[in-house]
Amino acid sequence: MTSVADAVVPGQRLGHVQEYAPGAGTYLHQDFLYASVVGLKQISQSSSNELPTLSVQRENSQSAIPEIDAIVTCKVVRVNPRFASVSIMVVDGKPCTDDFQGIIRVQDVRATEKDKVKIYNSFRPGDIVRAQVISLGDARSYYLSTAANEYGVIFGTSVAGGSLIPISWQEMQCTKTKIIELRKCAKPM
Amino acid sequence: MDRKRVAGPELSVAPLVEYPVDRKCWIPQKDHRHDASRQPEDMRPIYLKTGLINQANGSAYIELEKTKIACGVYGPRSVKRVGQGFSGHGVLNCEIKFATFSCAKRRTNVRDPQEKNLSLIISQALTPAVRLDLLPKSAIDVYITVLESDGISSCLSAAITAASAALAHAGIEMLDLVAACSASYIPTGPSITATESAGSIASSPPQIFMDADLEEEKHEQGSIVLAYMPSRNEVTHVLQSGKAEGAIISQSVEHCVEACNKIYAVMHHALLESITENKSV
Amino acid sequence: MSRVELLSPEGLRVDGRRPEELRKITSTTAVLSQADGSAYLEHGNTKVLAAVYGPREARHRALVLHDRAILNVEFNVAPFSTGERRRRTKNDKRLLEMASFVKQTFEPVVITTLYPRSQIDIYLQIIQHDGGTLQACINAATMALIDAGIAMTDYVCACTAGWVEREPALDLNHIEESSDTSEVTIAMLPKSGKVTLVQMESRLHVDKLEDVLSLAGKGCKHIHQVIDKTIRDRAEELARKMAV
Amino acid sequence: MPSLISPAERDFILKGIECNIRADGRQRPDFREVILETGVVSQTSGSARVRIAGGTDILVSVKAEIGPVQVDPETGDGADKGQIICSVECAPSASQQFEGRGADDLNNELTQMMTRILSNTSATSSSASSAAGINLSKLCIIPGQQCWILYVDALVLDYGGNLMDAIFMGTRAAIFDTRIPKTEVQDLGDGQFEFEVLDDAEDTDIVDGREDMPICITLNKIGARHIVDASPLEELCTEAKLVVAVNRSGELCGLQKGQDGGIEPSLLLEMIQFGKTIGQSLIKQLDAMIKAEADSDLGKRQRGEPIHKLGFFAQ
Repeated sequence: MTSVADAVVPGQRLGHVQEYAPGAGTYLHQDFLYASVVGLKQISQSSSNELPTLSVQRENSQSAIPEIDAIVTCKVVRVNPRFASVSIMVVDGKPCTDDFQGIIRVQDVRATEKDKVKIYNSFRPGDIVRAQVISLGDARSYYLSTAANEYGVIFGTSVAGGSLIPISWQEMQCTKTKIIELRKCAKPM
Repeated sequence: MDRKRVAGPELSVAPLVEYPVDRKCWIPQKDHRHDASRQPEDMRPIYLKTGLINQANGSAYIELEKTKIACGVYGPRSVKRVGQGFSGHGVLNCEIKFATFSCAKRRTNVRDPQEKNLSLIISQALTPAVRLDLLPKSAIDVYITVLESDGISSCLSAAITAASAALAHAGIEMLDLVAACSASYIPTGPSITATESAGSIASSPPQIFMDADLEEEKHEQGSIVLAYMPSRNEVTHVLQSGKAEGAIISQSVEHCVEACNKIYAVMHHALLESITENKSV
Repeated sequence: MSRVELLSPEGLRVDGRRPEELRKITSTTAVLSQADGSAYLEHGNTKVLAAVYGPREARHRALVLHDRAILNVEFNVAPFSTGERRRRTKNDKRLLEMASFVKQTFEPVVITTLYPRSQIDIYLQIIQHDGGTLQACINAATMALIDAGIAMTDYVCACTAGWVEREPALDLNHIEESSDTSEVTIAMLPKSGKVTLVQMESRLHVDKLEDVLSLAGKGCKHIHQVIDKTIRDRAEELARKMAV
Repeated sequence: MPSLISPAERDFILKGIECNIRADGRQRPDFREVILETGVVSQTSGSARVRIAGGTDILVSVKAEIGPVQVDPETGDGADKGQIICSVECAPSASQQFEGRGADDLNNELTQMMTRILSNTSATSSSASSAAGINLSKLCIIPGQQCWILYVDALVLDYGGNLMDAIFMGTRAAIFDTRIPKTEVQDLGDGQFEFEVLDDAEDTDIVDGREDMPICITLNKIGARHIVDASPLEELCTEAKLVVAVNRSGELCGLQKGQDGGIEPSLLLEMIQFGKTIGQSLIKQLDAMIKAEADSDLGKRQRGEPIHKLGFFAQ
C-alpha cells in the first residue's frame, strides 16, 4: 500500500542517477531524477544487477496520443484506391479524448503481394481496425500499417447490416445473409 | 445594445449592495498598505484547488482575496489548424478571458488586444516548463477565465500559477511547476500626490509592495511580474513596466523569487491534496 | 466651399507646373534585403515602395495553374501616408480594386508561361500619398519586377492625365485630383505603344478624351526614359562590381 | 525571413557565440551599424527611418492630432493629459510570411510591448505616470476636453533581425523630430473654452521630456551566453530573449521576457545590468547622431543651402 508520503509533484527531486534508473513520469537533469507528473512514486526492482527503476504513477492520466509502434484501434472513415482514412480512438488500450486522424496506405495493408492489394477489398467505411503506428506522418495524419497477422479488421457490418465474422484471413461472412465479403482480417489475439 | 445577451426586465432595480463604510482614499505610506494587516512583503492568502471542472482534462481555481480565476486544460489533442506543417513539438495555446463583470468597467465578450497579449505572456511563461517534445503533432489548450480582477499584475501572476497547477493536474509531463508573483513599486512619502509624482521623480526610493491589489496599483510607479520554476531555479517570464532604478529591480526580483517559493509550497500542497481526495473516494 | 483656382491666368497649375509637365521622378532599385526584387519610387510627393517575391511555390494549391504563373498583388497604405491619419484594413475594397488593376496590367506583360505552377507576389507599400498612386505603383512594380529578373515583354509605364479647367494636364497631384477633375490613368508598353490599362472614374467629354489620352501617352514615354535610365545605371553598376 | 534552421547551422552559431565570435565577425556585445535619418515623410509631425546594416529597415512616423482627452473611469486620471497611441505594422515587403493576415500576431505583440513601455497604461499598469519620460500634461490643450494625441506608427519595411530595438531607436528619433503647433486657448467664461491652432511653421513646440525617452535593448540568450542585436539566424537559435528598456539616466523603464525558454535569476540580473550599460551608451551615440544631423541641417539653412536628405536612395 502506498502512502501519501510517496506522492510527488512535477519538479520534485527523487534521487540520484546512481541510485535509480529513470522510468515513466520522471526526467533526468544534471545527474538527478525529477518527477514530471503528479502521482505516486514507485520503485521496481527488475533484475538483480540493474539499478531499480523509479517511476511515477500518474494520478490523472493525460489523454493518450499515438506514438510510433503503438497499437491503435480505429474506425475507417472513408476509402479511396490509394489509402483508407481512419480516425484513431484508442491507443495502447487507452482511449483518446479527441480523435486523431490516420491513414492506412495501400502498400501498408499487408506484408506480401503488396501490388495486388485493393483497398476496397480490405476495408470499408465503418469497420473497426486494429493497426500499428509506423510513422507520425505529415501535418495532417498518422501513418498506420496492418501488415501483420494480428492487425486488420476486428469488427465490421455487412452490406445487409448484419455483423461480420471472420472465416479466413481475407474473408468475412455476414451472420444474416451468409454473404461473404472481402476484408483484411485480424487474427484473434 | 448587445443583442446576444438576455436583457434584464424592463423594470429592474439596482441591487442593494452594502459598500464598506470606510471608502476613504488610501494614501501610500511607508510600511502601510491598503490592507493594513499586511506587511510590504506579505502576499494575500492563496486558496488553490485543482479538479473543479469535470469536463476538462485538468483544472484549477485560484483565489487571492478579491482575485478569482478559474482555469481549464484540454488535451493533448490533435492540432486543428492544418497548414502549419509537421511539427515534432507540441504547441501550448493559452487563452485568457476577463469575464464581462470582472472589472470595474464592463469588458466586452470579444477578445481585446490586451487579452491577446496577456495570453501570449502566459504561454511564454508556461512553455519552458511543459515537456512539449514528448507531444509531437499535438496541442494543449489552456483556457483561463478571470472571474474577478483586483489589479492586472496580480491577475496575470495568479493566472500563470493556476494554469501551471491545472497542467500538472491534467497529467501533462512537466519539468517543474511554475509559480508567478507580482510586485509594485509605490512612491511613499508624507506629501506625494499623484500629480507631483507624475512630473518629478520621488526623492525617496519607492517601496516595494508584494502582490499589490487594485487600490495600491493605482498609486504605483511601476510593477513587475515574475514567473519562476522553483526547483529548476529558472525564471520563465519577467514583465516589468514603469520607471525604476536598477537596484529596485534586482531587489524586487529577489523578493519575487522568494515569494514564488512560498507559492510553490501552496501548489505542492494543493496537488497532493487532490491525490488524497481521489484516494478516499 | 470656395473652388480652388487650379489654373492661374498665366496657365500655371497649383504647384507651379505647366499643364504638360510631369512632377519630378526619382527612383532606385534593390532597396530591400529579403525581397527578390524591389524598387522605390518618388513621384513628386507620392512615395511608393514595391517588393517582388518569386517565382515561388504557390501558397494555395487550389490556385495553381499548370501552364503559367499566377500573379498576386497586395496593397498596403501606411496610416501616416495621407494628411489625416487613417488606418486601412487589409480588405479595404478600394485597395483590393487597386490591387486588381495592377494585376490586370501586368498579366499580359509578364511572360508567365515561363514559370508554370508558381506564383509571383508583388507587394506595394504607399508611404506618402499625393495623387497618382496607381501610376506610381505600376511604375515601381515594373522596376521591382525587372530587379527580380522576371521575364517581361516590355516595360509597363503608367501615367495620369486629366482635364483641368480648360485644358488637358499631365500628372495630377492630390489637390487637383480631389477637386472634381476628370482623370484618366493609362498604362502603356512604350516599345509597341500598346495600352494595358485605361482607368477613368469620372465624367469627361468624348471630344476631350483624345487630347487627354495622347497627353498621357506622352507622359508614359517620358516616364519610360526616366525609369529606363535608373535600370540601366543599376545594371552598369552591377556589371562593374562583378568585373572587379 | 527564414523560419527554419538546420541543426548544423544552429550548432555553428551556438559554438561561435560560446567563443565570442559571431557569424558576421561581431563579438557578443556588438551592435551592427545603425543609420538614422529624421524628417523623411513630409506629411507627418515627425518621422525617422532606422536601418540596421544587414537588413532591418523601419520607418516611424509621429502624427499629432487633436482629440478628446481620455479619462480613466476608475481613477479619474488623465483629464489633464495628452495621449500616445502606438502601432506597429510589418509590411509584406519585409517577409513573405507577413502577407495577408500573417503579420497580425507579430504586429499585436510589438504594438503591445511598445504601448507598455511608451504610454504605460496597458497590461500591467493603470498608473498614469509616463515611464517614457514624455510629459503628457504638456500635450493637453483644454483640461478635461481637448488634447494632442501623438500617433506613433512604426512600419517595418525590411527584416534583418532585432526589430524591437530598431523600432525604439526610430521612435526616439521621430519624437525628437516632432514639432507640435502652438495653440492659443481663450477663456469664454463659465467653463467654456475655445482654442486656436497657430499656423506658424517656424514657431512650434517640441515634445517635452523627449530626452528621457527610453530605448530598448534585446538580449538573446543562446546557450549559456547572451548577445545583443541578433541577426535573423541568431534569433532562430534564441532560447529566451529579454527586452530591457532604459533611459539616458540609466533607469529601467520596462522589462519583458520573450520566447519559450527560461533564465536563471542570477543570469537575469546580470542581463538586466548588461542591457542597462549597453543601452546608456547607445543612447549617447544616437543622441550624437540626431544632434549632428540637426546641426548640419541648421548650418545649411543658415547658409541658405538646400537641405538634401539621404532619403531612400542611400544604400
